[in-house]
Amino acid sequence: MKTKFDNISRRRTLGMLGVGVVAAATALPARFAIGGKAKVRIGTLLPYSGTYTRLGQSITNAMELAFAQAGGKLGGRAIELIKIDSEAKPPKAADLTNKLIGREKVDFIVGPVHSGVAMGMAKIAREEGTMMIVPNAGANQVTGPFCAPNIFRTSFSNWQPGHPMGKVLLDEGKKNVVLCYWAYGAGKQSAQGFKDGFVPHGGNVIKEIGIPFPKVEFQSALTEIASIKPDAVYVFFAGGGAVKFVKDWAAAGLKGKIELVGPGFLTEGVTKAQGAAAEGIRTTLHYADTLDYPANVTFRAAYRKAYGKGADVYGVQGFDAGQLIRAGLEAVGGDTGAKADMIKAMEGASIDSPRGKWTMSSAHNPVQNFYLREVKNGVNEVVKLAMENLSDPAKGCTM
Amino acid sequence: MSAPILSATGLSKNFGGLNAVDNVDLSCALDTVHAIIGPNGAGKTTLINLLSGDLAPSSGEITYRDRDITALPAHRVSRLGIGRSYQRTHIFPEFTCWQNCWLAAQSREPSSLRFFRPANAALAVRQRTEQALATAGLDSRADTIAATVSYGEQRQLEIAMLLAMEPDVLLLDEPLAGMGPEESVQVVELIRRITPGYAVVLIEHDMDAVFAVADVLTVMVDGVVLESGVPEMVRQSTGVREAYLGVGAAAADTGCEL
Amino acid sequence: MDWLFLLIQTLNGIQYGLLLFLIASGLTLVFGIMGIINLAHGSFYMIGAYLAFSFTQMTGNLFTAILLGIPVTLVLGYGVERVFMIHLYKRDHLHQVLLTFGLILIFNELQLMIWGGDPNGVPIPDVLSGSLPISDTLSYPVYRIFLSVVCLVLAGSMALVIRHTRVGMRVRAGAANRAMAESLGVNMRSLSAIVFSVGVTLAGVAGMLAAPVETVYPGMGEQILIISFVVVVIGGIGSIKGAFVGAVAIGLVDVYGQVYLPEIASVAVYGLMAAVLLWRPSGLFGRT
Amino acid sequence: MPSRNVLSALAVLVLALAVVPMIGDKYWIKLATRMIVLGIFAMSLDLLVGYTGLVSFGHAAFFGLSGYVLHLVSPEDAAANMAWALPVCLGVTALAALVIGALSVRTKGVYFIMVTLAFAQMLFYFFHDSDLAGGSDGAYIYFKPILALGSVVLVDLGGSAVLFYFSLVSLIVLYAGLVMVLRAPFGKVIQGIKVNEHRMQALGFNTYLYKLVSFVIAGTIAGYAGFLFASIDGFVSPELLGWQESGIALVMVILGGMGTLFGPVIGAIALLGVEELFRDRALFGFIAAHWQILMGGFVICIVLFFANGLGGLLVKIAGRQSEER
Repeated sequence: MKTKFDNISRRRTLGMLGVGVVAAATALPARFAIGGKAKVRIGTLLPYSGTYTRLGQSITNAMELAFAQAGGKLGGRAIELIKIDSEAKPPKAADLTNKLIGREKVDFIVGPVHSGVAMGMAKIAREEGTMMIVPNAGANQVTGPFCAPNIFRTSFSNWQPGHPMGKVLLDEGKKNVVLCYWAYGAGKQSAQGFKDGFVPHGGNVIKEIGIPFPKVEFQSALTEIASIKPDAVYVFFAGGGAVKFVKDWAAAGLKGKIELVGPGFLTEGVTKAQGAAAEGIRTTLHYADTLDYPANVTFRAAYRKAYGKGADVYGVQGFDAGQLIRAGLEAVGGDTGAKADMIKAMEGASIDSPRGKWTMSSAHNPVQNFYLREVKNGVNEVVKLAMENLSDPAKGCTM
Repeated sequence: MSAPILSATGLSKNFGGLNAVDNVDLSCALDTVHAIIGPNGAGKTTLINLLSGDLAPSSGEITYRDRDITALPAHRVSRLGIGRSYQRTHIFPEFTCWQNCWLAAQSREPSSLRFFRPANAALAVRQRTEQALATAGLDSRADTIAATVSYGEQRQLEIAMLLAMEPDVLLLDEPLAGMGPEESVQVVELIRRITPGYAVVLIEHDMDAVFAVADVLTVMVDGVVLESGVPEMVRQSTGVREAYLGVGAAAADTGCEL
Repeated sequence: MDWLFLLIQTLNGIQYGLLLFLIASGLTLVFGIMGIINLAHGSFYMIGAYLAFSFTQMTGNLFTAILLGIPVTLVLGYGVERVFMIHLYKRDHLHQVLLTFGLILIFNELQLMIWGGDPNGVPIPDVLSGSLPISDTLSYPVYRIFLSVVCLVLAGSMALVIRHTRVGMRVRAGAANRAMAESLGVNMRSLSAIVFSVGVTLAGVAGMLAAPVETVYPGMGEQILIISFVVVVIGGIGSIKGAFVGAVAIGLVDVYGQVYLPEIASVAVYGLMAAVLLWRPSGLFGRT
Repeated sequence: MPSRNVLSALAVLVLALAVVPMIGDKYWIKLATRMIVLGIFAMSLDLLVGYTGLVSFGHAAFFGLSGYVLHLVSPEDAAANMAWALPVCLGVTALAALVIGALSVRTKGVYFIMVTLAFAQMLFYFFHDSDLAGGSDGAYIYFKPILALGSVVLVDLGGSAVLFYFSLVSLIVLYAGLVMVLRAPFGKVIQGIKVNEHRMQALGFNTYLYKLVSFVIAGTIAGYAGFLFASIDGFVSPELLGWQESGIALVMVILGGMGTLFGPVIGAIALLGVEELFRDRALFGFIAAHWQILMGGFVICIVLFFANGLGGLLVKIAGRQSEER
């Protein structure tokens, strides 16, 4: 016995779902990218939430500064910036990259910070052929086995920053070293970079202490280091981990007894949080606040004026990403269609960067100077040029 | 009295210092109702839990059809043919009475690890369910949600589920608990009707019911069997009077019906 | 690798275990005693750390910062209980997991909007900033010893309150059988509010006390969330003593794993939990 | 068994989805595929949470594991043939589900939640720390799997539309299969276990065995979803096995409606749809930058006001589930 209720409920259900279908259809945007004089669409996939938020903000700020310095036009075309929060979550990387390329129809994608996200992005960028500029993620693979004509990097490969520190220590006769690092992608690659510059020239790595990422309980490692008493300790930690390790190092009384060195991320942008514990720590990086290049002076002044705080290495990398895009577009008069010429121009570009002039390696990774720096009252001051025009070995890149 | 189908010898269970069941011997044959009475805390329910496998005994042995089942878990004991009901109603409230009984009936299938044929297609299970509900007088309530039927009917459902399992031994743990007088009579009648063909171990406080159906009577106090035998003999025993009416009551011989 | 090294590492393990107990103390109350799965525990820990950071900047002293922070976390805890948790006492664990999962998203974003993304540090108070030399190269920070003492005091007082006071008895009764406790005249509505806000405050205070030895950065809550549950579960639901033993056990396993079996260090803690639960399915001291 | 009305409503939903590849571009196709694949994943979790009463907080372990196995078996220069690659992925996942299940199912209630979380975290750190498959950076599947008999390629998952329809058909087949299993004797037993496990033991069911079989079935289906997910973008990372992913799956189950099987599929579609909406600057302006607050609020509203989820709502609107004898 069919009650009235049944008929109504069915009609209402079907009606409800019908409306759903129509709504879904109309919501599909039908924006078309008009070639030529329309705006250049640049999409950023950077962390605007979570642990790496500040890096995402620094890169974006500096890149917009570069565009502003170009008068807001690249190759004669105005710029539209589409920002998407990567949340530094690799599983979402491919989906969000699809959104930038498929839905927002961007000409360039800039990002990310996290290496796992970079792998996801690069996979889609290689398939779609969209121009991809990596302003930070240092995974060797991006300009190694997975290098591609349309993928450029303006930061570093994880192998590079730690490599010069090997020579620095050997020059000072410090032969017995302990390595202590977060045992994940970036940490292992940085340790390998250091070893490649240290062991072949007579350095001896007594022990490697791998700490699971992102654990920040260092007491047991510090105790081990204290008992081994090496000449120096090379560490790889960044962000919150770097702050804690340096403070724990001082609290354990090792400061002044055993030399603590590492790539610049140990003290870059975190000296305020580390306080006195950071004083005197020497690191090697492709940038230092006190570099006296004219480009650096004007950049830092412009950045402070625009954003009211000091620039950092992540800002420099974002600024150079902006300059690289500018170089490419200006070479082809803004015609993003002429991809081959644009790529050739970007490959040949010599970037006048706050970190000093640098050029692109064949694998599209910066060939750049690395400086020895030391923290003096909260500032990473340049001590000397540690290594000139260091290029990443780009193992596995067949480009 | 045919040979006992289920027997326990020297059965004990202690929780820390407390000897809930202390060296109890008990047996039950087919077509007999072995009633167990005793004050609260005498260890009756613990004893049933030992027989059904819900609790593992501290010592002693349980044999069923001459097979040692002492260490078997509850679900193995149940599959062998020892079904039990619970003092506190223990059913599937969200399911209909039919579905409650269906699960009991389906438990007799060789294995329910079958994924393709619809469960309802099993005719044997359907018949067992219908028959159990009919015997328990619940067929009119088949499609109502178990939680919504009366308390008495839930107790009947518990017995229907027991029957649907087609066991040889019925362990009834106070089936009349919380029942009004008329409902008790109805359930006692049900127990009397269904006992032929089963070995029944009945735990009950309702003396009228016990003496109405029991073939063998055992009195337990503080985990120990005080007296066991034919109901008439047990009724006269002095020990039992003292246990129930307090020390010295036997002497006064107030002649009150036990 | 002499015995001194082993002794110091054991001390490190115990100290890390005590810190874990401090961090998980709020959860021991809310999840252990009240049986509410509160995934937002990490967020309250983070909020406590950021409060310590802001108030220390304002007042220049960690202890005044903590005194200012406690009322804020009490109000926050009470508010969250009254608005959200009140609906969950009769719901099953799944709804508790999801509602508090939603709270994590909200608190993480609010933190970013209020404090921004930079990693911050909280200076160790001068009076406790020294360190005791143990060997020629290694010395032990006084603040970590102070933290360990605070943890021991906290553990003792929690056990005392829960075990031997009327309030404690009511809380345990409420957790064991909420309906029965209510029928016996225990006002579970206000008691739950009090216990939850105390639990939130404990998490906040843990954040404030740990801030000087940790880094205050976005998403720090998630780092300690899972390990806090591991502490409570290994110890056994409803047991303060269990959580204490669980925390110290994890501290030792973590340190020894790190030193002697580095490859499986990260897996060791979870292996311990799985092993404990399979050996005693309701934790070391949990009520079965 | 869902009533005719609910089935017709679902049919309309499937039609609505099937239209997407015809009108949407590659982005919408991939988003719709992700919805369907996560729908299969959430549906497999509902078999545990909604029908067996096992609240697993580590179900993503099987989802991610299958993706990683696909990476390990996929050659770098050619597409793996699903004819053998899929059975291998599902076999390894089923074995993992058997081992983890055999241990976890011994515990109950909150402890089961925590044990499953522990095992998932162990698998997460295994792939995160070891160099077996790219460690924390994740790894590629260079060529997406194909289904080929001999040299004849029947299905190439490389094509986004092909993968979409393959996933949609898989969803329908798996849904029908699960409905059948839930009507079969096995389905009756696990639903009984959810309501009153102790009573089921008294009735003679070895509840441990049935819970374990249910755990393995759910884990294997989650592995199938993981296989498809890895084929969408050809990229797997340890975070696929993380506890956040398991948490998202639980949100989908509750959002969609626990114990309805189709509910979690609606939950997956709704959750991804809502996230897409909240992130869209056109609709939410500056708040879009803080979309996580909206998402948090959304999840809380679902728990507080829609306790039996959208699926439950659909059942209420479209008429009660027919109580068959």
